[in-house]
Amino acid sequence: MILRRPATIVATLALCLTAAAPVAAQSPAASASDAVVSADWLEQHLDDPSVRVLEVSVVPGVYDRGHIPGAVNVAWHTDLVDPVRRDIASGESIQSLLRAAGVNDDSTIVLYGDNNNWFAAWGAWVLDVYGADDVRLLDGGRVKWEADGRPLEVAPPTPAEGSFTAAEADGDLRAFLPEVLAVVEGSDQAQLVDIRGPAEFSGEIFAPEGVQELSIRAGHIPGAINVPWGQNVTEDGTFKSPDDLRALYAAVGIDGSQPIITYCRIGERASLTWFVLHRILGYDAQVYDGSWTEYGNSVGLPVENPAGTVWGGQ
Amino acid sequence: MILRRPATIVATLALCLTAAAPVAAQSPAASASDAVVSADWLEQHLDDPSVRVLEVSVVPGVYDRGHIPGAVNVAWHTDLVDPVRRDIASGESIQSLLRAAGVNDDSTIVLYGDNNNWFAAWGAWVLDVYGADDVRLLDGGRVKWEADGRPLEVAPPTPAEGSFTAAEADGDLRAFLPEVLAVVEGSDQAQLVDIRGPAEFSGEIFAPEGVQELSIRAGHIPGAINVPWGQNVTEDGTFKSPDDLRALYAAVGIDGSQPIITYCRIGERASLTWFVLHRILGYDAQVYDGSWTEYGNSVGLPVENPAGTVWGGQ
Amino acid sequence: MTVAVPPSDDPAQGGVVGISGPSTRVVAQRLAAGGLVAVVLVVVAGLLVGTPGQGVPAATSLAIGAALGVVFARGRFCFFCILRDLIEHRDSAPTYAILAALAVGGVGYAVVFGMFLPDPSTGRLPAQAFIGPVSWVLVAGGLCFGVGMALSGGCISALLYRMGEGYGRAPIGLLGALVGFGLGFLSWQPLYLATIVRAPEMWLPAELGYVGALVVHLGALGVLALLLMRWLPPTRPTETARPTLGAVYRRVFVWRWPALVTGALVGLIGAVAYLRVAPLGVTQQLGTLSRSVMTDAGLIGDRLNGLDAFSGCVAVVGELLVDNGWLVGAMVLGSFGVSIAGGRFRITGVTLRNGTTALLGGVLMGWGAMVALGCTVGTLLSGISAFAIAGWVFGAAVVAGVWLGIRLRLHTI
Amino acid sequence: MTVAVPPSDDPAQGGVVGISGPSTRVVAQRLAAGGLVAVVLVVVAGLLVGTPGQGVPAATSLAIGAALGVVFARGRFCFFCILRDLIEHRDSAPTYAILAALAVGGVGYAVVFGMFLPDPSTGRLPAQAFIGPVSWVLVAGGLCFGVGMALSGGCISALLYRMGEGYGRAPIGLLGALVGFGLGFLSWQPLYLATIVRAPEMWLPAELGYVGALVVHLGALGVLALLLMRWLPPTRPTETARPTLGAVYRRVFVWRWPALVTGALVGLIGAVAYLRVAPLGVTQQLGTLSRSVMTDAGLIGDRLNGLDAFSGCVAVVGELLVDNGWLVGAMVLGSFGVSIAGGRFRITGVTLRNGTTALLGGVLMGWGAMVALGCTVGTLLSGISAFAIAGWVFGAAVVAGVWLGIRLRLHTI
Repeated sequence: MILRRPATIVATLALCLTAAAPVAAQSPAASASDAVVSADWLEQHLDDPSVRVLEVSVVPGVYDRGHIPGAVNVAWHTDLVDPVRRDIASGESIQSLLRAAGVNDDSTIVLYGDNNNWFAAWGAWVLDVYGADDVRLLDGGRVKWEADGRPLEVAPPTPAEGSFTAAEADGDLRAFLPEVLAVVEGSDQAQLVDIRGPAEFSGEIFAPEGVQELSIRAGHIPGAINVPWGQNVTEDGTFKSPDDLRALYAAVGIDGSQPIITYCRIGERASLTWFVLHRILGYDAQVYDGSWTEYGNSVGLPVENPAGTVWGGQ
Repeated sequence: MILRRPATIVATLALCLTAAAPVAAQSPAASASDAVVSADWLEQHLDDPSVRVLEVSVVPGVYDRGHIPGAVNVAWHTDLVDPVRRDIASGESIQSLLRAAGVNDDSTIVLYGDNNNWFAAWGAWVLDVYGADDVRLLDGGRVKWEADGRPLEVAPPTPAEGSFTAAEADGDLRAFLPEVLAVVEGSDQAQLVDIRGPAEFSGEIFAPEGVQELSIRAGHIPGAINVPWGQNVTEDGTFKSPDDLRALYAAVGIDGSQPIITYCRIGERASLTWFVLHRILGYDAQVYDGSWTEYGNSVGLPVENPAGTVWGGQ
Repeated sequence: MTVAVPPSDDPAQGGVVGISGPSTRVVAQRLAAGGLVAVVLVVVAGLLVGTPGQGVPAATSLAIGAALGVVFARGRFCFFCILRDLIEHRDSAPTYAILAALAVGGVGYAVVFGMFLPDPSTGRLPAQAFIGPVSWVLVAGGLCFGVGMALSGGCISALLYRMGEGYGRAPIGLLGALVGFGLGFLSWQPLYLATIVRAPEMWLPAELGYVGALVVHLGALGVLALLLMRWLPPTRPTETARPTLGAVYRRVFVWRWPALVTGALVGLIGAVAYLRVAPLGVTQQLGTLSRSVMTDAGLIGDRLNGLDAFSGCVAVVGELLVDNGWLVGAMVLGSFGVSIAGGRFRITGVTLRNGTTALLGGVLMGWGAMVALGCTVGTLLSGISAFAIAGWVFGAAVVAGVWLGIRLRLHTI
Repeated sequence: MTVAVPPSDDPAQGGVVGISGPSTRVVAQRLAAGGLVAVVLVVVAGLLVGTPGQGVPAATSLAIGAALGVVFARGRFCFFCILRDLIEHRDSAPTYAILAALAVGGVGYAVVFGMFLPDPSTGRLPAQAFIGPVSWVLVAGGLCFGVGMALSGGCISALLYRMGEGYGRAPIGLLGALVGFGLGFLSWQPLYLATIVRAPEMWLPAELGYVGALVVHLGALGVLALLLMRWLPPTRPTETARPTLGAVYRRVFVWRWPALVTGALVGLIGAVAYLRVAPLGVTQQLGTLSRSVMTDAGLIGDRLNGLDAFSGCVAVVGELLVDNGWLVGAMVLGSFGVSIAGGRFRITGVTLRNGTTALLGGVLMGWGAMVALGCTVGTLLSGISAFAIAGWVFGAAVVAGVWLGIRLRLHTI
């Protein structure tokens, strides 16, 4: 086994640093090695029955034409969410989904997907909400795996039914609109992190080109700090080192001393930043999955719109 | 100028029909003649200083190239709404707007616009919310006026400053999300009227083609009754007779015996149906201006989606 | 520029190949003086915009009047002179200015009408356009106006622009017109009841639509243009020369502008005036003044039955100065400024004889313009441009009146 | 008529004193053929009025397009030809057509603006006028457009009217423009976010008022006119002759119209277009077509951020045929009709070499027109007439591009 990346050293270091940091993390601290697996590690554990791999890709069909051997396909828009009301899937559904994927309570779940793990991160968050113990992301996701020329397979696996039991949803990981409003109005203390691009944040555009989901108001939630999600990763799509990540957020005043709420447009990329802040850095963080499509469409809520763009139907 | 059209006869007839109608209106009763003016009536009152005409069109620029003589232009996306937060304009803004348009407290305000008076009806609702006494719609709007070959003028008028004073917003005319939710959950009694097309109502589509505003969930508010807005008007865009309107809504169980809440996608066409129910038929009705873009984007709310269409990013 | 140099019609100014002319210094002085007039006009316009009760319409009227004064003066757009050239000298070239003005004006009005009244077949008339009643009173007014033109040496608009060039008879003729208006008001009531009340306001687009009316309008003008070609003088050869600033100066300020250019500009100004303020006319202010004096003197009542219901270049009740006053005043000033700039301003004296004819002619014109609801500018130009049959009828009567006047040698008295 | 005969610029058509020409019968046939085209246009306009979804705006666009095609063709209002005459042949005469168009257009826009938006200092912009954002992207677009003009032998509007004259490279260049538009849409998003979103929409009247803006506008054009006088060729002598119908025919249908007349008409048509339908532009239909194809192919999204919020000659979403399509089509037909009537229609073939340059030039023009929100007609003519700084910036960049193209001899490839 050759580890090209000194993951364990980094992880150990990170752990030390975290322990040495003056902040007291409020939720259970997690080391990077707990949260992220390298492609090497995964390739070596493909046959490990305690490791279950799930693919959550945005683009339909990529799984079918080739996936990491043994990975089970998860459709984000039906399996992870309630398709009728806007909500994450129920605990019951998640339990059936994971059991069908052969997940037991003590399984290590490794998620990956296309597009920099956007929806894989969303999946990790949903699974965390329902109490899955050991949920990790494949560093670099599908893109890195393919770039490395690692093997794929086409036939879907047929895992034996698992025994996973979903817990009650953990409210500490999820923020709803009233909680966000309490922060905006100052009755609660938290830092809002907007992970959308600067043009959306400033209100210059309503949504990027080609994107359908939008609000009829431009701008961002008052007080939010803009850290586009892409800053979490390096050029090849793998996460930056915990040190770099810590420095990145410290530079904008986010050091884990206050609770954090991340949001984006519909909640998925916010999960990626949540993953970094909560799972890698061990900060107290929640995903506001209503995000801008809920907030910006809600009647009467305060908005910051520096660009002043006005909705005119286009 | 010779008017060949027997305007007074039509008006008298309309008045008689309304008076003879057998329903007892619960809110201050309004006859059609109070709420709607015919093109003939307006043409005869163009020089009447107590009548102020406002154009609220969706398409920018149509006013500039020709409008009803003396009409003042109102831009729906800046003058009637708060351009930053999603809300109707403040009472202060409406007061300045109307004063600049030469409106006094005792003025008769006639609104008209393109597209079947969609945004003119929205304007009528906003003005009613802020206590304007005598707000009417031009029957058939701009389209009918043009089809009749009636005169237009190009230069905008320069009315003397009016003395209109806006009242506090009238909550009886406007429904917010919590009130709608109370109805859905059965703690309040009201009839919800969804005025969108049947395909949107059933969840077959998220929004019509070419429309940018949408929710990431399809369907409608549980318990809502679908009466597309177009059923309120005849082929030439004028309102159906009060009797026909009363029969139309009675057929789906809406007879004014319960409060009514109307909604659409962003609130403007719902105002047209509100105008019919409240101003023409005299029923107790509110506009839920958050409408589907708020409701369908809100996290965790119950939705009815008969078609079962699932949001997949498109 | 490929625009060829038009020959001067005025040999005194250098004639066909006149390159020599006033010195550069003199020209600079003239231009400075003309520029001063322009500055005065701009300042007055600026003041008007901020004056309560005047505002943008008054300032726009001022600008339109000044433009009209310049074009009338530089193109010698004098209906009497043009008709005299045609009738007496058999030279139809200047007449093309009128035809061009009507053609361009018609196109302009069609463009504006289509905005104001999309469907002309509804029985409505477009707001304010000079579409007057057609009756024998209109014919009488036109004949009288034509004879008056011959007597006083120019129609009312010509007297206005020539006043700016120093023409001494002009103010006397205009004074006569004021008296004539008064007579018109006195005779209005019986004429109205006898005829005008039943006279139709005939408007081509009501029958033919805008496209049809425009086709008939341009067709009629085209036929006239063809008929008049036989009296066109030969074109004169032009100089071969490098274009210089001096040549530009002469073309703009000294030589008479080509008929087609003058006419097109008049038509355009008319369309813009209708679009922005009101149809072009020059008698409204005169009539208002006259009416006010008559009313104050108790000679006529507050209400002139029917008159206030017609659209036309008619007097306004209860005001002394109307937008039209700014237009008329600016016309005189515009003509004055451009005459000075071209070194053409020259005060001419008045004799008892030609002063008397000017006065009498003015009276005739005043009466005619009053009962016809406008003069050669209002009823003829603005009326025909608006596709009003009344405009053509009045125009024919005016031509007949001038022809009669010239045959009777009234213009040589 | 006192209008002097302008010399023909085309010796093949009879040259300076060309009286001899085609026989009366041939002329009659040509006029009949041209008349047929006019009849077709009138019939189509009539049908459009009654067609749901088209109506008067479509018919008006058709009429405006036909008029533009006639004027462009008869006045050779081709920006590249005009600039080549200036840069390569040191002949500034044709340039005066552009200056006249801008001067008349500016006056016309001031008249219309004053109606639409009485007070320009409120921070609002008049509806729909082409007042675009000023940024380096605009300069890049203009340069690219200018070079493309040199390569393909004419700007987009010139290709359109010359297509009506049978110019074989025109359709190829237009095809290239469609591709160029597509590339423009692909590059829009990064350019918008990088620069255009923060680029100011600078509008003179917002700072100076309408009068001030007009003074600056006409002053700038006047200075240009003075500077260009040194490259004016000597005027050529004209014939001395009785005006005949044949002479009228030649002036209207055969000889190139004088620059000032052509320019003034272009400016007028532009003002009328803005008053009645939308600012003049010829790229909206092309852009819409290109955008529709790209959207259907999934190459660009339904929404192009920012683009739909700007006023300019930009593509419309969700439609295939817009009013502008009738304008563009009628332009080709108008040019075709008038060419036939003048016996000037001539199909020219295409070689592999000049077809390739036409295509490449078209691509460059398409990209430039897309990112500049319009071409020489929309952004330059309509923009400058609307007192948009963007118009001047684009114009300067286009001139620089053409100059570069001519220096590199791209037009001779």
